[in-house]
Amino acid sequence: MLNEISFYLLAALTVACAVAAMALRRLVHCALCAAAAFAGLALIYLQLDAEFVGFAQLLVYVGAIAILIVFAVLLTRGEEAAPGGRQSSPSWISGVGIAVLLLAGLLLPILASPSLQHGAPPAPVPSVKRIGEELMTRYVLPLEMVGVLLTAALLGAVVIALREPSDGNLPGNSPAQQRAKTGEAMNL
Amino acid sequence: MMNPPLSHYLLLSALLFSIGFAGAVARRGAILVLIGIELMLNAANLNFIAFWRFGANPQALTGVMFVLFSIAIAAAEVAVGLALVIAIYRQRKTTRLDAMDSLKG
Amino acid sequence: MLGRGILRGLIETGRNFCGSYYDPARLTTVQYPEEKLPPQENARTLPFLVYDGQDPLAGLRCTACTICEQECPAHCIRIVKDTVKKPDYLGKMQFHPKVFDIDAMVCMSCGVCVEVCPFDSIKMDRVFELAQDRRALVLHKMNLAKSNQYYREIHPTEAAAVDAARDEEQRKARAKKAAAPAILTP
Amino acid sequence: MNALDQIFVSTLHRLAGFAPASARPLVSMLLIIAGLMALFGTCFALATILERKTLGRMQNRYGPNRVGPFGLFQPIADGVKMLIKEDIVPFSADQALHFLAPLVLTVPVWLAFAVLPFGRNMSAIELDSGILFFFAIGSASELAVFMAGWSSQNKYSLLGAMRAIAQMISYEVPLVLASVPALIAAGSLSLPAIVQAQSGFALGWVPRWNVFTPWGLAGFALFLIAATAESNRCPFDLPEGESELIAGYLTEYSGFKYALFFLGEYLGLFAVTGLAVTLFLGGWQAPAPWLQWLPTWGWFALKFSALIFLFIWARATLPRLRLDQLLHFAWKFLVPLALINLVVAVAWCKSGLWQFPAALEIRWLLGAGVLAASYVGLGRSWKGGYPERRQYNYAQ
Repeated sequence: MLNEISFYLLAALTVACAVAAMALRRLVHCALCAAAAFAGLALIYLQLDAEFVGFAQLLVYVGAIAILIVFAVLLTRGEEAAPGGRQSSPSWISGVGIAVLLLAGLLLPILASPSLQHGAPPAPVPSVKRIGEELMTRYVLPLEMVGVLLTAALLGAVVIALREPSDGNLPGNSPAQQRAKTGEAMNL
Repeated sequence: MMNPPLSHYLLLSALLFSIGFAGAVARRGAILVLIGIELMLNAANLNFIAFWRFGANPQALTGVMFVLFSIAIAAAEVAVGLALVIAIYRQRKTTRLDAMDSLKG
Repeated sequence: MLGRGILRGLIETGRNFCGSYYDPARLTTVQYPEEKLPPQENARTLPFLVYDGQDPLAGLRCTACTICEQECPAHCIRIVKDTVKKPDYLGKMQFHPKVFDIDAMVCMSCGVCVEVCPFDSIKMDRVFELAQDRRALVLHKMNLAKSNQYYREIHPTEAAAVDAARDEEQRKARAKKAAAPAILTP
Repeated sequence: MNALDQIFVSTLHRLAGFAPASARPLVSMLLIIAGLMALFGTCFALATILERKTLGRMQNRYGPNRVGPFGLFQPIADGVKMLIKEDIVPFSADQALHFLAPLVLTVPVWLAFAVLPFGRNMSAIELDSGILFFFAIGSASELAVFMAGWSSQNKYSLLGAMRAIAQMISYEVPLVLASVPALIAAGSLSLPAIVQAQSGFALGWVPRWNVFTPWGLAGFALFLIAATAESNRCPFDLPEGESELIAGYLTEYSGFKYALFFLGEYLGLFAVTGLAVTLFLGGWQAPAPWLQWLPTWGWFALKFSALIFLFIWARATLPRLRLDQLLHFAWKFLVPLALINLVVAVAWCKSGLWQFPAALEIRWLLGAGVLAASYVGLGRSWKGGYPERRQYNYAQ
């Protein structure tokens, strides 16, 4: 009984935060509601006895991705100062409409098929050792590839977001400074 | 200690997926589209874990493995995506997607 | 090697911590209200008027010459002369102040009045616990007057020098007086 | 297992016995929560006064001794002062976030205590991946710091929050990397298993704690440095340095919310100290065979307070680091050293199978040699490594 109440509660919390993340006007609030939705999902994983995944989700999404999103929102704050036009694209009605159609398309088979109604088998004994062994034996290649991918993403993100001297009129890039950087004498 | 049936988890993940999709499609801000995509990814992860938990043989940790790798890749994706958004913002002083139409014919 | 400076710093504070329990040099705080540091000899806060003998009013050395009033940079001294004259320690007839006020709020304890006073009648006091609940910080003659013994207590060397000079002058004046009548009588 | 050692566990079972059978797990969990909150609440109060007194003693002065005997009622006075003070919320502040930030900071920190083993079978929940839970909860506090900085809507608190987040993120990497060797040695993520792996005595009297192995010593030092940075304590307290940015992200907070932030900071320090004790100092293991009759939670408390004293000692001695030196130090010194430490730890565990006589001493010397060499090598590049002269274009 406890499991069902907790599931419905968490589901409601997650959906509410997800809707808020998509619908709120101010970006920072959206980002924080998204973090709350990720945390709610992590709790649902715990409720599903997927302990390791729940904590990994909490660590990666709430600990890292939420902060990344929030930093990105802060770095692009010029936007909010000039709130030109509405937050959503003009044809947002059709967007939401397609989403509702998509939802209906997903719901019908789920509700219709009988095989999905059965309850849960006994909880598997949580063992990080099994996950470790699996990672090191069957999934060792994907693990290495994900390592390479993460490094590539790290370097790529830094290179893309790095401030190039040739950027627009940023404080450190006015022509006077350019000459100063290139060492020409600035006769003040 | 009855667990809710599998279909409820699938309903939840479908709902989350459609919310993420609606946000990604309807909203104009680049960062909000990225958040929408994150939500869709999370909905997919929830499906994997639900099927692993309700599946016949939970000892085969395929679902869990899939979700672990998907989380790692999603983190990489967000990092690069946000770096792109920041680079574009620095160039054009806006993150509104419909303003980024310089490739349009 | 990185970290040597940090270790030396840690050792020093560690010795402070342990030393504070047995080594007085490593715990120098004086718990003020309970323990008090013996005040320095040349400490000075506010001026006070010196009187000889027992009666503060009669023995007051001040002769209301108002030099200190004029010289005081902060102009915090106010003197009103008395009309009747009284003999001073040399027997000369001198005026005495009827009113001698020092505004303690204004006085900056510079000690100029002490230097310019020809009669050694105003000296610098050492008391610093002046907090009070009333706003009356204009010190009148009555609260300014303090005995010479008190002066000798708080500034022993200075008081000794002043007393020696005064006794010298008294002796010379008495000797002159003893010699003077000889001239008048023949 | 003598009675004194299990006194808390037995009282818990006796108290939980009164509840009906069905609600027994719930009641015992509530009792544990109440006990932990009471314990660490008083620990917080004591820590504030002991910290100020120890700081005083290290600076040749007494420290607060006016309120109550030896100043022991000072935390009560501070608490009352905090509660009485008016809780000012700036007009332009983001009301909801401003209110939520202290809660989001303190609630996860309370959760972190659930997983620490305070004594023999005395940990609230024995999670199979306990340490991952601990780090996941620890990383939630950065979001709270951002909320505090952002919701005050003023330049200084946002800057302070940015600095605090940059510092906490860049020091979370060495923190996790420094704790991985202990997991490798114990072969499990659950904290009670890690403490169990450190039981027993090598050569008859040396306890088998991780800190007595080369990689354990280096890992312990790295862990402590990263822990001071994670909890924004002294050598790394730039985000709330009074001389820097008023009080960083705490500027716009007053009254009870300010006290909550302080509670959060101290609890974060306690949690990370508890983890350091569990990972490297053998949790509740006794240091010598003939000392094992003392209760196990007593040993945990002793080591815990020793580490807290070490943190206070560092605070009394070390000056504050500038932000770029701080990040420079984390990424260019701690992370490489932690990686080398990881390699040495794996080599140590793998070489456990050597059977020839002086195997232990040789392994020890090898490990210590590699770590010392890398420390001195990395240290040389760091010593006097002031960042290159910054060119101030306007100031010329």
